[in-house]
Amino acid sequence: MSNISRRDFLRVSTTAVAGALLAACGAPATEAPKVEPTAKPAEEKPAATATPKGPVRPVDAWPVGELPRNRTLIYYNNTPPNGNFALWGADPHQAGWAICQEPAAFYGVHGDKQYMWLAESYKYADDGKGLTVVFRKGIKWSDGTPFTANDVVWSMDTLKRVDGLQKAGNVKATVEKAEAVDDLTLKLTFNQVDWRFFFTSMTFRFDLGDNTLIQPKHYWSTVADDKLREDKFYDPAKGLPISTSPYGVGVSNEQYTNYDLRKSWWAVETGFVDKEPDVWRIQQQPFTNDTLAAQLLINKEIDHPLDLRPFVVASTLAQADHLSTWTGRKPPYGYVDWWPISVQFCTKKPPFDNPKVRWAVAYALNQQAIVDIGWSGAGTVAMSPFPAYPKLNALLDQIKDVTDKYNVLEFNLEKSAALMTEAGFTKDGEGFWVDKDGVRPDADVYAGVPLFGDIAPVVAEQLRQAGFYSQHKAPPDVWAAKVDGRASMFLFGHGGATIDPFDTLQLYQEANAAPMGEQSWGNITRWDDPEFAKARQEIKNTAPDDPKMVELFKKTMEIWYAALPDCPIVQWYHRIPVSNWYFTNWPDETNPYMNSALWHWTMLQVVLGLKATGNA
Amino acid sequence: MTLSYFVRRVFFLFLVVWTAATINFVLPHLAGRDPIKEQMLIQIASQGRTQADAEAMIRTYTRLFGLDRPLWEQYLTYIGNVMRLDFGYSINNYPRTVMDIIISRGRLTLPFVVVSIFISFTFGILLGAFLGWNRTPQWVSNLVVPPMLVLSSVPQFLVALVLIYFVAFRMRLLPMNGAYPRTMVEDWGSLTFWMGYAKHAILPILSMVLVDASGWALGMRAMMVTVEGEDYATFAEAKGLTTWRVFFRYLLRNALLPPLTGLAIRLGFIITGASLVESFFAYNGLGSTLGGAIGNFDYFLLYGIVTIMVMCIALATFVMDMIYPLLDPRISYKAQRG
Amino acid sequence: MTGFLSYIKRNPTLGIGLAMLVILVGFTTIGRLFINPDDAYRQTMYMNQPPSKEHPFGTDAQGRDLLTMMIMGTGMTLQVGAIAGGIGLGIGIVLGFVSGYYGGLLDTIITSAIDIYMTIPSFLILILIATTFKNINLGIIEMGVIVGIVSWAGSARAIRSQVLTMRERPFVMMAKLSGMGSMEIVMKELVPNLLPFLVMSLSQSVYGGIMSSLGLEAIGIGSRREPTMGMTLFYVNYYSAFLLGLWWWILEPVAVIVMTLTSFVLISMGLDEIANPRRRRSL
Amino acid sequence: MNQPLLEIKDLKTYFYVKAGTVKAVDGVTLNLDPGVKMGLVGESGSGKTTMALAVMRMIKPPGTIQGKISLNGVDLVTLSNEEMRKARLSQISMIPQGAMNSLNPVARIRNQILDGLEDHGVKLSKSEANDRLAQLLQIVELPTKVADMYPHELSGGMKQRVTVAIAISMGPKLIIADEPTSALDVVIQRQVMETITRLVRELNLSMILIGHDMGLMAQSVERLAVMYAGKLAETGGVKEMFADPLHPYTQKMISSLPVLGRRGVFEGIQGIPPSVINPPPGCLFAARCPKVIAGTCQEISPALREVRPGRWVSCHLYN
Repeated sequence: MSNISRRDFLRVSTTAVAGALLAACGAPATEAPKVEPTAKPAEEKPAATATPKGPVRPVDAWPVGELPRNRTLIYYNNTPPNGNFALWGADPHQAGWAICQEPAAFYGVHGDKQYMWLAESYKYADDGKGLTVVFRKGIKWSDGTPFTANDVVWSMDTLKRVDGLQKAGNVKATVEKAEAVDDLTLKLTFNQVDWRFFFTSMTFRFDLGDNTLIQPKHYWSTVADDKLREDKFYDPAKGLPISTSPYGVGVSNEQYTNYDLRKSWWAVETGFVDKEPDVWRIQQQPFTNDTLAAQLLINKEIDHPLDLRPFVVASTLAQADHLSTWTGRKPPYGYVDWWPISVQFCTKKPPFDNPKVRWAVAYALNQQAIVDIGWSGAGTVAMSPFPAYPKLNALLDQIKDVTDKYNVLEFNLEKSAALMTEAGFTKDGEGFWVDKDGVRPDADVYAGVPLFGDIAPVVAEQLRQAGFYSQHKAPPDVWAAKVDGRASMFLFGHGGATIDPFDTLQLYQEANAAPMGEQSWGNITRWDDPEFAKARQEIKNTAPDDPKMVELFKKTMEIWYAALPDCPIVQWYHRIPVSNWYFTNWPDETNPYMNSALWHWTMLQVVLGLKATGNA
Repeated sequence: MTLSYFVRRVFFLFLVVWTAATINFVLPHLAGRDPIKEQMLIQIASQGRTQADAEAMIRTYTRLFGLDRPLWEQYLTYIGNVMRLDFGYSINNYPRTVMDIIISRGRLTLPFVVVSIFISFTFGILLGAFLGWNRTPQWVSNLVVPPMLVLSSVPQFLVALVLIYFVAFRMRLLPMNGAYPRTMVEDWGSLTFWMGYAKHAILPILSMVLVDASGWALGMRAMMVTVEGEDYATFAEAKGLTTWRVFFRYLLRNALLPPLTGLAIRLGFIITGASLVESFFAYNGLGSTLGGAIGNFDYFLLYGIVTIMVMCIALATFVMDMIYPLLDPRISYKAQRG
Repeated sequence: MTGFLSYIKRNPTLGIGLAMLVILVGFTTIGRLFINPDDAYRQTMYMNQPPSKEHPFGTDAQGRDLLTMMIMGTGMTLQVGAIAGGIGLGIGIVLGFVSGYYGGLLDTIITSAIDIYMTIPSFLILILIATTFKNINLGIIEMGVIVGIVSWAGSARAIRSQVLTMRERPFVMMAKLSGMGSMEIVMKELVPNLLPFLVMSLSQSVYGGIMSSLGLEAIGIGSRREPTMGMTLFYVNYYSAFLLGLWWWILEPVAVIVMTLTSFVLISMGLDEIANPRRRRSL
Repeated sequence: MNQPLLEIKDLKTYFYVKAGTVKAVDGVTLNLDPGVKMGLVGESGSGKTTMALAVMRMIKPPGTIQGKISLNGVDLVTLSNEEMRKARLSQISMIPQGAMNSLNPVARIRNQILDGLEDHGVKLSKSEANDRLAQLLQIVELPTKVADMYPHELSGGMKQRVTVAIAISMGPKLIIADEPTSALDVVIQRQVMETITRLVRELNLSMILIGHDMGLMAQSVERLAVMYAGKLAETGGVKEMFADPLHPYTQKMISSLPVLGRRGVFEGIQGIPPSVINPPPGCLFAARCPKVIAGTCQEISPALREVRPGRWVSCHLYN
């Protein structure tokens, strides 16, 4: 039941992107298109709809009737949308119907691949205060209406015009004006310098971001502004939801939602993709618990669950040969997500307003033991707030002197005790730290249900061993506890950074560091440092590949580490056993064309990569 | 049946619903929570908004959900809405309404819960009556009662786990999950659909019945012993009546009355119990929705489900009140039940 | 003592129930002398170990020693039950006596309240309370108090009906005629005569309290740290112990739960024979 | 008068419980001639009711019945369960003790009367059934409309009349009335008792009347049997017994009555009746007996013997 809230916690973590500015790096991104397994240059083929290659689809009508199991991909997600594909009111993030959305581009970090998709190319204005995107020819909405740059303009205008819509932040903050130069060319004018807009707002990567979902103007312009939020965007008879995606929604109810291959898809018609996907139907079923998911995987009844606990993955793999994970059949069974976990402090609340106390906590934590006990060793520790991705690792390698000096991985109870004594604490009869009034400071570790169920108890116990009167807490209102500042310490992930540290640093926005008594949701740690803010601002104005970047990064991180608003513990892993029985070529560490989570925005790329085995 | 009895019971029915609705309304205010704000916080954080932007969004939704008006006005509107079965929107599933969710999931749960109650009650009552009967050899009781004692205190979800593991996962006799085959579309007019639904309901029903029937049986057994000590039981035997007539008409018939009064109240326990069982069978019904609403803290959905359940129970109690005097002539429609 | 023993001989149900309770209490109190309570919390690298010499009950997925957890948790679960049962019965006694003895308008009000309260499932109210109130530190005591507060209706109703029948008995009439005050009659005449019944109600309330707390904890509403039986079950479920084949981790809390609940059922049944002479099997 | 209607020989009803053997009825021998009304008296716990249940063969495990109970020459102890069931109501019937609770609270009087008939093979059409009901109710002086009422709508006396109607509905030869009026108030007691005695006389039934109201006995029965601690102390004609009680227990009992022959309830004798769980050897009355023969009474259990025609007594005084 509470796996849903696990998703909620995941989705929270992208706080970064709001006002990203300046970067001298328009160029690397535009060079990026590479040869991908599924996409081919458009010019090689004539636009042919009549003669599809490969197996002939047994359907003339759409939505389709019953289909063979070996052409149906069954995956677990949260409760299916139940005929509710509302875009503007509800948050479609991780709702499982990302398959119905196509972005300007996709990005897969593990293979460092960018897939230009609806967009063919983009170019930032020389001063960074504008962006021109050119879309492909021949793109059609599922109802046959041609897709044009006007659809994008309408989508962005709507986000700016109507209050309270989902995913409006970036556009509202940055876009001054969106206009269609011609049917295929979008010209954006920014009110500030922003070299990252295409990546943060038009590229699907992970489940991150404030992406603008490009919507059919011809449908939505018939809906009044104040009715936008309530529109469920679902009616199979009318072909809703309309999208450019190869999959439409067949049946959607309480028990499952079928995404069926449509009769035609612009990418095959134009030859951009050489053949139709092997997957004819994607069925989304509700995820309820790990045990059931594992048993269904073993019995080949589903192909892809949500991520599972390490013990469960190991046991599941041992019971079935047709299953594999990102790392094959070996630990850690998964890939690093963008969401490294920290013990985060409420830095405006005593005693954690004192950096010495925060460092005392850091020395009291034994990260490796957390991985070993919580995950039976199937994972890795985190020594920084950044996910262990190549470009970020490279950057961290260059500031080794800083990370060595401030080694959060060091487990040293003496140092911890010394710092606590310096901060004016003494131990009471039971061996717990007390302040000068003899009061044990509140050191409860708040952690969400049930995502941190395996590591939070370990963290709390380690703190107790070091004399902090701590206990793992997972109340239903854990979120409010953090935001209100009731929680002194809480486990949470952070980031958003994938190719450039800025998105993570952006979390510690001084504007969002509300004082105690106010709710603080942007910057939950409430940490605020003028020096840091200045340094971050400089990073904002610097391109990621600028040689200056390393120096700036070093300066920023030195401040961050000294203050330690949160103490990194572990990298976050998605451990997803997948079934190779009906479909193979799942992305994994040897073939990392995309991260394999189907509940992410990048779901379409994974599905396009799958190959049917024909097994009965 | 006198009119005043009927009126009194109807009044009581409304009193119960009103109380439950008021508790629902008062609790969050007592706790000083702002459901919209809390829920929006979670959603807003993923959008990377500025504080001002987020506040604007909260304002929009607060207005949408009507939380910006004075308290008494909110309360009156709320009670009015409850009476019209309108619980507003589910925060998590916006723009789906709470009632829409309750109806579409409830219709999957209802047959399965009703059948569970019916089977556990019938089976438990008969078994309990049989065990409590003085003609049943003592060894039968000695053999059956201890396992029942155990079963009645085992958590239902463990029974569900065991059943799933052996019957569905290992032996593959019955489906593991879902409310009906995923190749079917919900169609209550079709026999094939009913068959599929029934097949999927067997294990969930079984895991509830095993635990629940044991409880009924233990209670009924004690009632039987009491009834057997009554003079009319002795006299019935002295009348030379056939064994079965004594058993059904004189003993069981009388021992049945107290459990029957508990049947309506039991409805509530069953649905809450169903919430875990449903989630173990990935049965997307009302029970697991209740669980989800707790986990997600979807206030309006949570309170909507609670109110609807209380209404169902109150309604069931009302029906029982109407029927009960027919079953027990000592209770007349005129007298207040004590 | 011998009288007690010979009574137990005639009422084996009560005897077995009490014996089971004594075993449980002994397990948790005497057991504490042999273990280090910290082992119930301390995580080690010895995870998912089947029973062995070092860990006679095995360990759980966090490497905690299950023997210690069981010893500590049994006490905690009993404690929750005792607190909840005590509070529930306390409220029940006050309302039941007031309503049954004084009657009149007060009785009508209390009876209606009981009826309404019984119709609203207490488990739902529990969920509402536990999820609504901010920052409740759901420790053992808080859990007991919350569960106790919502579970008075059953005992209030039962006590009321007992008091009603008692009120008509000749000795109460006599007491009234001899000029005893209401409070005096309640304390000197009614309570002693209802004592077996009250003890039985207590046993039932404790049973109900444990049952409700288990229900809440099994869905994760409770103290995450304390190894109560409900929380242990929560983790059993969370770590998919069943799938992993960690039978000891499942069997132990279930055994304790079954034993605890069964003991209270048996005690209630046994006490019922004293409180309700009609139920005694006639010779 | 050669063949007794009911012949009880050495009847033992023992309950084997954990604490030991409860000898509720221990070696009772008794004859009852057709048309004779016999009173069965004794303190509470002396085994009167148990004996009545034993005669009806309604003793449940762990109780056992040994000995011989023959009714019209048929040994009831050896009958099959089904035969015994049929014998109840049609051969022997019972007027139960608790008038208030002896009727099934959830069934109409009509059904409670007809159930007995139906289960003894009497098939009646609706109008026949109505006639039969009216007739039976009339005999016990109840209005016909009672048939369609529920027990809780009747007074105690009316309920007891219904049980009487049920008891005679199959025309039995023997009626066992177990303190039939004990739960009623005095005026009603008398009316009901009059009805019962009238019916027994009119229908020429035999009756065993259990009770401890000696005055009632004096008025209603011809013979009297006194039970003490599961054993028969003395039997004989009621007048003889009152005039010349033989057994010391009977003597004490009769002398303790306030006014002989008038309404008076025998409340027992000083001292405690002995426990019938694992009783000691010897006469069980010995401890309370004023005429105890030291050495003998405590050692040897006195046998029941006929000391003069129709007078049986079990006491060492009359050896």
